[in-house]
Amino acid sequence: MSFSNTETVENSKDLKQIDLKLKTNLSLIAFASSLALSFMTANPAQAYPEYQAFVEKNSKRSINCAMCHINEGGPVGNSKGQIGSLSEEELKLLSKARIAFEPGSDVHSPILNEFGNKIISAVGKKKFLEYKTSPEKLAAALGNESDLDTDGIPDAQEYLDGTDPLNKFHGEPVKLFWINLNRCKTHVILTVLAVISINFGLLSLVKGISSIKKK
Amino acid sequence: MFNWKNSPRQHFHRYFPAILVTAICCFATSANAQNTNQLFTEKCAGCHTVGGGALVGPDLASVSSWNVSDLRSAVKRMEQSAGPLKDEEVDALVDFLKQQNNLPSPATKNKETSKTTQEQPETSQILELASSENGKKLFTGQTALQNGGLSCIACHQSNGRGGNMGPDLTLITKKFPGNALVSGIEKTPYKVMKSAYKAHPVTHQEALDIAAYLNETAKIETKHERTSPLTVGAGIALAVLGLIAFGYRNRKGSARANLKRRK
Amino acid sequence: MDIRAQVSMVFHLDKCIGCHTCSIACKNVWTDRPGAEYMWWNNVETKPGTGFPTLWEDQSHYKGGWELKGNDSNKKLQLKSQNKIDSFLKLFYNPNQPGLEDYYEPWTYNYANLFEAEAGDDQPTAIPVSLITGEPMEIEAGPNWDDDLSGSTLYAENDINLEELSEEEREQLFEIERVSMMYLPRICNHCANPSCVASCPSGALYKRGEDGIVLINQDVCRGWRACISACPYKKIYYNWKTGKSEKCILCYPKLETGQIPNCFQSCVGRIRYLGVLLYDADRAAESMKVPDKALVESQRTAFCDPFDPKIIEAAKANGISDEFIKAAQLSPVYKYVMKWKIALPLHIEYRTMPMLFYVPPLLPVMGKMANGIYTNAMENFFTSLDKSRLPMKYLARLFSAGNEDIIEYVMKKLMAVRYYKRSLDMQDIDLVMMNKMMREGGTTPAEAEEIYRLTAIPTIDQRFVIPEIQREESIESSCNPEICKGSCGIGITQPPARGF
Amino acid sequence: MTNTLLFIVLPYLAVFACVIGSIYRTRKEPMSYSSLSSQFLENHGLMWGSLPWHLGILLILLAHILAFVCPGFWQTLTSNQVLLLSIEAAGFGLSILCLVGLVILAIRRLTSPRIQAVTTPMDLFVIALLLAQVALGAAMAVHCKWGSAWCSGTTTPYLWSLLLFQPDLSTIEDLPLIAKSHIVCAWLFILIIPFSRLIHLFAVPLEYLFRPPQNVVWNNSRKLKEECSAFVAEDTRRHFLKAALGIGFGAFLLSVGTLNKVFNFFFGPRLSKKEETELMEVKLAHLESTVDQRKLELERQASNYIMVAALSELNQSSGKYFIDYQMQPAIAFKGKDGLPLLISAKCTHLGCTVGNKVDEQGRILCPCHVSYFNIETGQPNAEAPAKAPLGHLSWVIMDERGSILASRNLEGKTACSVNQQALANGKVYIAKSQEDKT
Amino acid sequence: MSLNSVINSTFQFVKDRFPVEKLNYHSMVEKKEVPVHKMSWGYYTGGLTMFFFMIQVVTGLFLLFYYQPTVSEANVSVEYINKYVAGGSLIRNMHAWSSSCMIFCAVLHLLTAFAMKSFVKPREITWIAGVLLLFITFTFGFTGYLLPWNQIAVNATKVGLQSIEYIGEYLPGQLADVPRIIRETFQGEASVGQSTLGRFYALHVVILPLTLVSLLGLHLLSVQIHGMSQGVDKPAKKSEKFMSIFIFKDLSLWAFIFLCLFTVSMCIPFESFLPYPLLAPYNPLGSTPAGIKPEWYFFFVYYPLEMLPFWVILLASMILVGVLILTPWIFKGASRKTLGFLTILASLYLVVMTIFGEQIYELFKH
Repeated sequence: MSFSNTETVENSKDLKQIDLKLKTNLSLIAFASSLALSFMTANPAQAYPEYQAFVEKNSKRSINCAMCHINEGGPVGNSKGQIGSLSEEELKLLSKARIAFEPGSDVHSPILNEFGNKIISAVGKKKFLEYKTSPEKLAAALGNESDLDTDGIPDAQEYLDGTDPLNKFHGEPVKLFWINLNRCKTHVILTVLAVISINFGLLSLVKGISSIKKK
Repeated sequence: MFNWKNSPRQHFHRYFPAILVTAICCFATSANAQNTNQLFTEKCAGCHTVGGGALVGPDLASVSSWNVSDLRSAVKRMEQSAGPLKDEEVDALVDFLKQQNNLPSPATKNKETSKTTQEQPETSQILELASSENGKKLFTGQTALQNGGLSCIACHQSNGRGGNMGPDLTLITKKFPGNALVSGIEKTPYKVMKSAYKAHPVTHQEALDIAAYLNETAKIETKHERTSPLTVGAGIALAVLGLIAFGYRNRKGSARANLKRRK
Repeated sequence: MDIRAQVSMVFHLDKCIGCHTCSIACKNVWTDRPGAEYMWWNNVETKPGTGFPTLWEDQSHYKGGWELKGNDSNKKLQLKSQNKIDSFLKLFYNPNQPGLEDYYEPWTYNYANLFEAEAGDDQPTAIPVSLITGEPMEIEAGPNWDDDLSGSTLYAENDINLEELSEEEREQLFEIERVSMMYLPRICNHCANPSCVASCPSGALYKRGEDGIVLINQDVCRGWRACISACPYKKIYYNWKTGKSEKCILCYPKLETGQIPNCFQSCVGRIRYLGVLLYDADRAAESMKVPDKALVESQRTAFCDPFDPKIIEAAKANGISDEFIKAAQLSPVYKYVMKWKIALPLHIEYRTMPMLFYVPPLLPVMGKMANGIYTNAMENFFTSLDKSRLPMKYLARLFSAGNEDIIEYVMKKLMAVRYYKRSLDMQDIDLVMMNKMMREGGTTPAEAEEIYRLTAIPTIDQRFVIPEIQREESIESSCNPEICKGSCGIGITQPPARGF
Repeated sequence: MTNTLLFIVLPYLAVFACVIGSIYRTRKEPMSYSSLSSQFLENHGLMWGSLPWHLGILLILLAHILAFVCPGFWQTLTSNQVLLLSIEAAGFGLSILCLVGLVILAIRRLTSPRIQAVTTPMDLFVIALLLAQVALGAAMAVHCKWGSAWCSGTTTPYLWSLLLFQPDLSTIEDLPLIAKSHIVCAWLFILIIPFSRLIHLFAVPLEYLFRPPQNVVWNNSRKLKEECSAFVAEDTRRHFLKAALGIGFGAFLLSVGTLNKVFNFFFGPRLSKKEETELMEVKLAHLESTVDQRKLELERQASNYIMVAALSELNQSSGKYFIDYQMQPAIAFKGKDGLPLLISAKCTHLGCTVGNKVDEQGRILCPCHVSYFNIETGQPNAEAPAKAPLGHLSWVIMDERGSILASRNLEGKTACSVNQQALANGKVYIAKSQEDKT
Repeated sequence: MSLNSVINSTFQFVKDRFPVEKLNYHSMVEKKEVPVHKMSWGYYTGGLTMFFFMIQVVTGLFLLFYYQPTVSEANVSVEYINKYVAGGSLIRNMHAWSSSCMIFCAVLHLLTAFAMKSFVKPREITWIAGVLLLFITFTFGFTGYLLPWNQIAVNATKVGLQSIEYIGEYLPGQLADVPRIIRETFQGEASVGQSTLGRFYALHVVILPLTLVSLLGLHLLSVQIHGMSQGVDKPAKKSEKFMSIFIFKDLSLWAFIFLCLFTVSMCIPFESFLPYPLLAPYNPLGSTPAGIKPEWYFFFVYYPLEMLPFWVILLASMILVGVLILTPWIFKGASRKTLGFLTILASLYLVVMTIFGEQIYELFKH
């Protein structure tokens, strides 16, 4: 496997111009994708780094494959959650998931996590492949109803924000703040009242003490 | 024909119009029916009887005239009260309810038979597992319920003692035999009880014990309390009034009225 | 030693003519309001008589004043009407509270009828209508219903002070055409140990520290009515319209500006004297813990000599101003009570240490002579005391808790003064006799002259020695007037009408 | 809807109105802040009315409050049969007493013209409401008897739910009409407190028990000296009272919200079967990975050769991580010569683990501070924070039988005994003896 | 200079700093007064730091109930606290947020104390104890960071420990090995693993708190003995009693801060600022994930470290530490104006590096 000189030159130019780290990632991703393409014929497993690239660019947060896959290293490999480690039965599930071209089918791919499965079953494999070129459409297709981690931010939004759609404690801080504030308003109000009341008490105490002192 | 007064949830009657049919003979007919009956007592008998009159829910004797799909959906709809039902279970219950149609039955006779055939095996079963002595203590509140629920006697009478917000439970086993009673006590699906025991559920053993106790009370002759608290209360009121009269016997009348004309 | 100043009073009963001018002067200014129609902060009673409210002196009935409890070593004063615990039960119903029927139902007349009545055979009349219900009513009693009815079998004979008189004495007293009587003007005594203050559950009643006036804070008063039964003189009245109690305020708004209280100023007979007394507050309650007959003497031990430098020092240390001390030195009250000892408190046996003193009347005493005329029987000047129309026992019940010696002392002194002045004017008593009489009367010519001057020909400045109080200024300097607005007798922060 | 209005909206409205209204009335209209006694106008009937009524209602209210404030204690009380019967009897007796008193009071108010002079429509409404309320209470004692027992399962939780701002009607919505009306009347009663003579409820003169008998107010220089400070002390006391109130209320609010949580925190969660299983699985996975780690360590302690990978698995573009004898990460590539290329993955800068993807220039990246290391030489790029090169590791290739086919030592000297073809089936190892030398 | 005079002068030094006649409740608490002037808010920063420390102690004790310091259990136990324990996530968030706040307040306290010249005689001991406390606080942050045992924790710790070893390169001869030995002592084994976790745990939970509390005792004691420093050039016209006016004002501020902390902890899980790959459990076989950087309070040293040669930073920090410790003597004669100017410079640097550090770094790289 070799790379043409032109590509290398271009890449190095880019590297200097754009954000270094991001670019590194991009180059890695580009590399990985070409790698994946090369595997296409031999191995039907696919990874879709376009999405990762999109999310990282959109959200300015770095993410890895674990957003949709079980293994943070992507689908390929022999570790847990990678294709290499699948049992006979799981492979069947995998193939079933792969042919889920239309939305609405029940997908239980053993290499995808809940969110990945959710995407495939909600969008369908066909659309998913189409969106590869414009990953932002995926968010629209996912809709606003689903919220797997119940943190109040819909999965689609979390996808755009580059936050973990499966972790209740991960999300855009500002959004989480308002959502949680709304959720815990009883407690917050109680505490606000308590603090107001305690402060009132303390200030009265100060006044009381200072009036003693005056005497 | 049907005691409307006792059925609080009128809207159920849209699904279950009343016809009295016997439930009992199925018992004898097949082993499968026996299982279904078991299922019925576990899942439904807390609120429903077949031909035994209306409890919290209406008498289900009438439903056999329904078509199967309606019945299925009706049974399915009860999941929210009875917990999830498997399809087989729904089928079995539908079959069970459908079968009632075949058997002719005047209501009175039906009740007779229910006492003799249905009650016996289950009653003995309860007695094996439970102690009516404990049941009595639980009922009267001498021992507190494990999860802190109210003791039965707060609202129910048995043997002439107890509150009267709920129905008298002295003869409850006649209406509510065996497991139905146990499940009724355990699940408490009745109107005031439902919410009161939501946070303080009755354990299975407690339900068994109480059922055993109620089973016994049905046999003992009812004793009535000699003095009602109301009489005592009225007495207390009178006594206090008397006390007031005594305490203030020397109170001031009008001074001018007391002016005496000296002679 | 806790020296306090008290604006106190002396009423010289010999001079009272029972004209009720004082009552009217008070009424017009203070109690001419809905709810207060029946109140008479100042009233004048005829003695013997039952008074207002009827039989107010009967404490077995009304339970006013203090009771002496406990053994010799640990004597305690306790309210007769309540103790701390049963006072709570009495919030709901007070068995000793006088009702409207013990006073009288206030009324007016339907005067409009005189003008608006249709023409008819009869003269139109103004029928009495109740001031409470507005309905026509029968008048059964009034504020001075027994006025001048001293011989009456209903009123005079029920006078509680006649209890100890023998049947003979009673008959003698009420002998037809020879009845004798006296007038007893009464206002709040502004006691030094007031039972009303002690009884108030809400703490609305208070005694002003600087001048001793007892007042009710209308904003704090919750209308529990404990004070009404606790006051043995029944000088606290319940306003049925506002649900609060009210009482004589000694016209403090006038006093504070150096003016004379209404009833004092309007007194026709000039019987009233007002001045400052210094007393030791620590002794106030203590001095009331002696047997009945020793009470008058005991009370005097609580009063202080305003000329004693030690007392002056202590008084100043206690915040009493120079003006007050000066007023105390000039005080006519001090002279009557302490110097001459001829003014006595009314019903001291209630142990509230009243600060209003009466000079007992000599006239009804003198009135009894064998043939109904005065003589100058020189041999035994004071025989008339034994044969007095108004028995000494009766006066002792009123003014010295039954101690006739005290009354006798006062009477002798008063008579001595009288004979002394007579001897000067008429020259019909020889000097030896006169001196002997002065000795027996416990006085000296100088003192007699002094007594005579203050009694008969005092100037207004001698009768009323009012210190500069300047209360507003002192309030302003010590407390926000806005806050202290409600802390006066009837000075209420709201109109006396009840919503809700 | 009706239920919500009557049992949620009305209570909050009532309590709010009661608190705000009462405070307003006490502060702004202290003059009217009593019950306006009518004993002066009518003395006789009052005794038979007022005394039984007040005695009865005070004790009954006390019992109600006890039942609501200490439900646990109350339940223990009522679970004793004798006590329960006594409570019931006493309760009924007292309600009769109240009724007698109220009826007499009502008659008195309706018949005496003098009292009518001080009667407002509100007074009549209060009497009517109280009559209804007491009558309902007495009726409950008859028709839903042993209310003192069943209240702890029905009305008490309802009241507590209101108190905690989580209104829960479920416990009372099925109660008989009598009981529900009794509750509604109670809320009405609270609602009208500040608007009627009932305000005198708050005027209980408890301070009478503690104050000295005489009450003297100073306003001369003594006041300035001493009692002025008493006024300040009063002011101070008010401040302290406010402080105590504020802090107490704050603490109460805090504890309402947190005590339960704190308790539950220490009590620990009660997991469902499913949650427990999930948790166990995660724990097991972590344990397994720890076990793997330990196994690796053990292997490095015990064996002389550690397998890295089959030679065929290695490639030039993406390295395979392994752990060397120092328990440090390393990466295995296939060199351009087709032989393995083992390089340390521990960045020489600050020890991050270097990435395993080879870029176009044959370099691998340390993500921490962006150092590119050439895999052939191990040298970092010029601008990199890392200055030292990554070390190469020695290796051997063995076949299945354990005979060494090829090896490279640390100096980079390669020894190869067989041809490339034969090597392809071999497996790459690192050797202990070689490592030890470093 | 004889030994005797050295002993004597030392004794005199201590005696001046801890005068026996002031060591009583009356002069330490009752008499103490706090000046009121425009810089008075500075007096509250120390109390606030202590408040956050108290929160740390309480929430830390709470967390101890569930946390297990083993490599296989640490991450799961933290997740268990977060997910299953009632209020667990709140407690953990509070612990995390208040740790940041504590460091912020401690630095603020240092700056205000510096600007107000609160370190001159006799307050040298107070100052030095305070500086030590600040270091301990940073150490707290560093040790606590490892305990959840996730990617960022372990990798950050690795980097941090490695930096210690790096110092060795600048030391001559035998000394060059010392930093490595120090690192290995902390690390306990070849790479960051179970032993490291155990050591850090012990440090974080027992050793550091005890040290901090004892130093804090010294700090507070000397603060109470000498009272609040004047703070401004002109002696303040007004002052208020420390007991209880100031204390209660402080308490009331605490209550307000508690409200903010509570609300923020309730609503924002502190992890949400990090990219989530960093929160995954530590994988010993994987590479260091991208986007890794230390906690914000180390930015002021981290970004310069990225940009400048290591020795510069090393030298600078050594100088800084030296200056901080010797401040009472170095700035003895400096006017408050100068100090204020220096403080503004320092805070400007801190703020800029913390907020814009990353951008500066990017600019610098190109």
